[in-house]
Amino acid sequence: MNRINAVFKSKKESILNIYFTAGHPKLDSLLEIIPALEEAGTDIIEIGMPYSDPLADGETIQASSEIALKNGMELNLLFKQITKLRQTNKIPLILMGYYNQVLQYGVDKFLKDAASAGIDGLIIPDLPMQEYETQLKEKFIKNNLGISFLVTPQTSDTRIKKAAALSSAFLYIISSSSITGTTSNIADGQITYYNKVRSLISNTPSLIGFGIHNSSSFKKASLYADGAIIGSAFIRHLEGKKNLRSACKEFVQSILS
Amino acid sequence: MNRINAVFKSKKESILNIYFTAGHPKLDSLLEIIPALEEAGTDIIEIGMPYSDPLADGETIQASSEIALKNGMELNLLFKQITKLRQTNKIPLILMGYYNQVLQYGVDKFLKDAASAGIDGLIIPDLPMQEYETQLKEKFIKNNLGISFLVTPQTSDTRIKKAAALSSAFLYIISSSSITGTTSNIADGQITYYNKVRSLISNTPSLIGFGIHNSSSFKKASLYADGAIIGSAFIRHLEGKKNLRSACKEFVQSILS
Amino acid sequence: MRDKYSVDDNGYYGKFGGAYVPEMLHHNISELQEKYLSITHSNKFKKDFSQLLKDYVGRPSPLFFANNLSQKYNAKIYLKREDLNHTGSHKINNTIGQILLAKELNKKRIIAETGAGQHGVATATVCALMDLECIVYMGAIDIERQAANVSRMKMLGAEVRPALSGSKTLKDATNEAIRDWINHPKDTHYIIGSVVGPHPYPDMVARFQSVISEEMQYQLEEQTGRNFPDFILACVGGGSNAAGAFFHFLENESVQFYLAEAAGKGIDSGHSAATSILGSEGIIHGAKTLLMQTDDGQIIEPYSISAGLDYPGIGPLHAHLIDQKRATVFPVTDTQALNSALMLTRTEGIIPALETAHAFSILDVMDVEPDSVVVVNVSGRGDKDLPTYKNHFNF
Amino acid sequence: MRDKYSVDDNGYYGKFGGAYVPEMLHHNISELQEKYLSITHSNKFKKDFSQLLKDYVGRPSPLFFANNLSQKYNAKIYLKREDLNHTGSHKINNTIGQILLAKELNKKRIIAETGAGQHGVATATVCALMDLECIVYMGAIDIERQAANVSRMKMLGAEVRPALSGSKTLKDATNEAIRDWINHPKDTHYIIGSVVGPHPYPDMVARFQSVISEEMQYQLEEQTGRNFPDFILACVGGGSNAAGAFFHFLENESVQFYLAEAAGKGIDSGHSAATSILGSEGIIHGAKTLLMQTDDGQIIEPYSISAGLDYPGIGPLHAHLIDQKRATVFPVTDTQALNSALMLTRTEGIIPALETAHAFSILDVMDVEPDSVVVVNVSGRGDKDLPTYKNHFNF
Ligand SMILES: Cc1ncc(COP(=O)(O)O)c(C=O)c1O
Ligand SMILES: Cc1ncc(COP(=O)(O)O)c(C=O)c1O
Repeated sequence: MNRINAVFKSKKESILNIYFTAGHPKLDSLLEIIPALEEAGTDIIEIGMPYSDPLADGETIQASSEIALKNGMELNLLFKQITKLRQTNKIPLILMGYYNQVLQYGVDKFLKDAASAGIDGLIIPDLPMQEYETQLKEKFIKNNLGISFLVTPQTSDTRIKKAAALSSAFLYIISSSSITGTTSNIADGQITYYNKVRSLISNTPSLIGFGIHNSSSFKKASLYADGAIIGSAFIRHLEGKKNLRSACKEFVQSILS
Repeated sequence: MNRINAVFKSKKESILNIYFTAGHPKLDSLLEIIPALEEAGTDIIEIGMPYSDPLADGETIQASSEIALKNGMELNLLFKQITKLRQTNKIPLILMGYYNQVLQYGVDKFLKDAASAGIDGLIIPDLPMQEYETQLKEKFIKNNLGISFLVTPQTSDTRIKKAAALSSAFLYIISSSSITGTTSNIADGQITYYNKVRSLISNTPSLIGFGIHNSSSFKKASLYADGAIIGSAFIRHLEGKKNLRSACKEFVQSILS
Repeated sequence: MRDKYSVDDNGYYGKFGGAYVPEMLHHNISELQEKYLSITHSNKFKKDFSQLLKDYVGRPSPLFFANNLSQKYNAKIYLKREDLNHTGSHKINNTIGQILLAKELNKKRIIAETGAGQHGVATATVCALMDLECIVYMGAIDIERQAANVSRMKMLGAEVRPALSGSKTLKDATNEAIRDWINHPKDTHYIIGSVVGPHPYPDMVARFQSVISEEMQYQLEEQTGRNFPDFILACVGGGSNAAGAFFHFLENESVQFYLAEAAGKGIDSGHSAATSILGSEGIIHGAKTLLMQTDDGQIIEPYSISAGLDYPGIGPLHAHLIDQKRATVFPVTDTQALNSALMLTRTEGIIPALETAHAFSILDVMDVEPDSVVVVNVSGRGDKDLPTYKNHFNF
Repeated sequence: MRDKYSVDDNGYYGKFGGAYVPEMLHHNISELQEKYLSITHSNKFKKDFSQLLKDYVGRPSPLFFANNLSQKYNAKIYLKREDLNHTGSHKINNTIGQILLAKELNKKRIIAETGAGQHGVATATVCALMDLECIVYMGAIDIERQAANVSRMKMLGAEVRPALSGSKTLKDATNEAIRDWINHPKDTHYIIGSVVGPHPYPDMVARFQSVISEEMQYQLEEQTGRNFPDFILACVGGGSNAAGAFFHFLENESVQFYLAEAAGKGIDSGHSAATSILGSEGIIHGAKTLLMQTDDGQIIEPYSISAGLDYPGIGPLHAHLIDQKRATVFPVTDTQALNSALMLTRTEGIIPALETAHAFSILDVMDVEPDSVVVVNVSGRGDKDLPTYKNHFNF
């Protein structure tokens, strides 16, 4: 069983998924950040593959990607870092990136290398469900890789069902229609939306993401899904921190406390 | 008999007509310049009425007009200055200016005031011959004022004849087609032109103007007409001179010597 | 019966017009007087002219029903889109005509004056097209305030000579062009840019521009069912765009002509170009017309923020129309014109030239009925005036 | 039989195209996919579209037989004059279409990206006309080098937001526009300015631009007796002007398509936007196409002196045409383009946009017969590029 599925099996609520960008703030920061996050009680880690044109991402993630690329982050290196990390760490790891990165690397090679480095799942926001279903699904299964599709308040009911059915990792529920990095609070309209999603997807695991930035928003989101994903707020927290390990610990504690 | 006609009657060659702008370099310089020119041997004096837009004139006369207007020269004042001058001087005086000046002053009043101030003739480059003939000729005669029309190398034979016939003062032969102030030498083509004009106008008095600027060009021009007109070269000569009287004398001597 | 508003055989519109030129220009002017009608009426000329207007200039220019403006002013407002012509204004209609004429007259060298630079650009353009030397005179102040058009002229291969005398604007550029023509009596044609100057220029330019009203007739017929409007609004510098827009309606007295002239900082400010109000009969640039002058006949230096309207005279046709009360003149200040430019831009998505903007200010003061058909002649586009707009509105 | 070069039902041209968008855009994109054909095929739309193209844009744009160019290059050269359109380029054809569509979809807010500023101006213009809010994203570098168009957009009432990421040019402005759309999923329509982006944009924009080749057919028939040319030359940034010029000739293989892409400082200089030569298959802005990228799939920052061609991708239609050898691409350097701009200006009196100038450089290298009919698509006028021309040529 895939490590992600295992988490959702064993833990039924308030699953904390933290996102950060590989290669940021330093080229090999990942090697410090992941163990620290794991240790502090993070349930799943989403590693952003830095991209030149991250068009679903807000300023924080854009900036971290730019720095990561300047630092020299590349997929080959990323896979090496993860392989190394996997010698000691067991936390579920998800890669998040854009479809063009996968295509250029070569789909088959990418899935194989990711899996053998120890990756458990992928999030590719601009991969159409249809293309996944007809061309990639088999390959994901073969490599024991999960996938998460996104739904938004604009997604139709049928499409939510389809996204849930295809999401072998978990369904990624976007809090509101926006790019990453916003920090608005959960509004009434959203609750209706969350409830609707929940009613449509029966028992597909789900996490809420986009805009979750502190303990209260994490807890609120966790009321309507199995947990939530924090990205930009975490990256902002690392800014200027000398000791990444303690910063990670600090952050996770602040969320979970 | 008009003083201009008298000059041409009494003197058959090398008639020297000098032009300058009223009100330049000083508002009342005219009162010094005219006596000095007369004394030095000038035969006719052409007084430019400074105009804001002297479009047949070159830079020298434009600049002198601008200064004269800034000095405050106006037609009323000009007529007063001439009236005063006429108490002691007898040299033929011609006013040169643009038709709009005459029209605004009022044609009848202009001719009357000019004549009673002691003016002998007018040159109005943009007055059409036809308009003169049908509307103004009678009035000129009544006021005993002469007029000079211009001919150029482009003027047709019939038109040269007509200009000569209407020019009760003298025919103004423009040396080459140009605005005032050029200083080119007389070329072969021009000689043919001068000879042609002479043959067409029988014994109408004539002066050559435009580009005459020193003794040699004056003498050369005087071979093909009864004399010549000097304007820009004289104005340039006055430039910066403290003593206008001696400058005038000097200039006329240099031409006649 | 003679038309009341056409030029007569001597080049006069009523008491205005004529050809008051020094003898040095007589030959060229009378050559034009004698030949302009026979040349422009020849089949070859007509064919070349209308083909270039179509394929090169982009005519017909549209007659656009301006829905938003119509609602705002509660009338049926149509815009005659001369701004869409090649080079961006009505000026090219005339330069196409004159360059064909110049070729017919075998001239090798073209001179022009320009204010806003639109006529200069239009002249430089046809000279590039016909491979003729081109010299454009432009007031030193206009060279500064219409810099984009200076670049265009130079790129087109024209020489731009600054006029440094007087107010260093259009009047002075015209003086310099005339002086150049005097100095080049044989090989040069002077392409005047408006319905000013000695006969036959006012009539000739009006005829070349008359394509505007010619098109308007059938465009109005198509769009309103009647081939004439109730009102035509145009700005007037010398008056060529207005003349072109009025031409075919001159004798139809149901069409009212509204002219916008530049009131600069205000009629009584001493800084304006409101010729019809402040002017009197006189001669400027070879024509008897209305002009701003002192009691002594000195021409008064005009002022307008709009280089193309910054002229102390007006074409003799317009002097006659005003004298006969056939046309009504509205003085429009710099500020009013700027505001109208912004208004038109925001209302219809059309950035007009500053000159053109003056015409739109009339809409704020005129009386209309809901079914009045009003045509505003959009004489040019505002690209050249962007720096002025930007400064004024603080974009 | 299906056309070889049209989009298929899934939004692909051969292997290129599709809609690779994040879920946040799925609703808007699929709304467009479902409705664009039915809306644009409705009689009301067709009537409004063609009337605005005629009366507001000034269509048909002329097809001008360029006599001087024809002599110079020894062929029959015709110029399709999109530079004469309102706002000065072909871009307005598309924005008119999209704004009508946006109204039909009941959108209240319009966003756009722009490179040279022509598409931004065209969008701001139709928004002023339709009274809709307008936000234009523009690379910070482009804001500097196309300052005139920035003033125009602001005067038209649009907000111009600088894109500060990446190379601060068109690609980055497009990213920002997409992010804005993600953030405004309900009330906003994104008017893309070229045949790029997710399906249905490439096909939709190509259809709106296809009026260019539609007119060319009958204009060629009139002028040459045959309703198609031997060659069509166009510059390609995303490829909308080229798509419009090719559209009705796509399946007629006697017509050869020549594309000019920006080679910047030279193909091997590391400073170019020569996508077809330096690019490979990948995804950019939601479409699978050719783009310039690293082995790791990072998009390479392009360079061209011409802001409108400074883009690392190309529309999927063109990727397909190139892949199928239906179109030939010529790389044109900055210097070649600048020289062609001056050449055209001096030869025909037409100052082209820098983008357009690239297309004319093809004339210097292509093979023609004296009776070859060559149409060059004059996609825009050069007013916006005057400062560049002035600096380069030292006017
Ligand atoms: C756009 C535009 N409109 C109007 C004018 C004024 O000229 P006219 O009165 O001859 O139409 C100019 C002159 O430059 C102009 O550029
Ligand atoms: C005049 C002009 N031509 C061409 C282009 C390139 O766009 P496309 O390749 O979509 O025609 C632009 C873009 O700004 C432009 O302004």
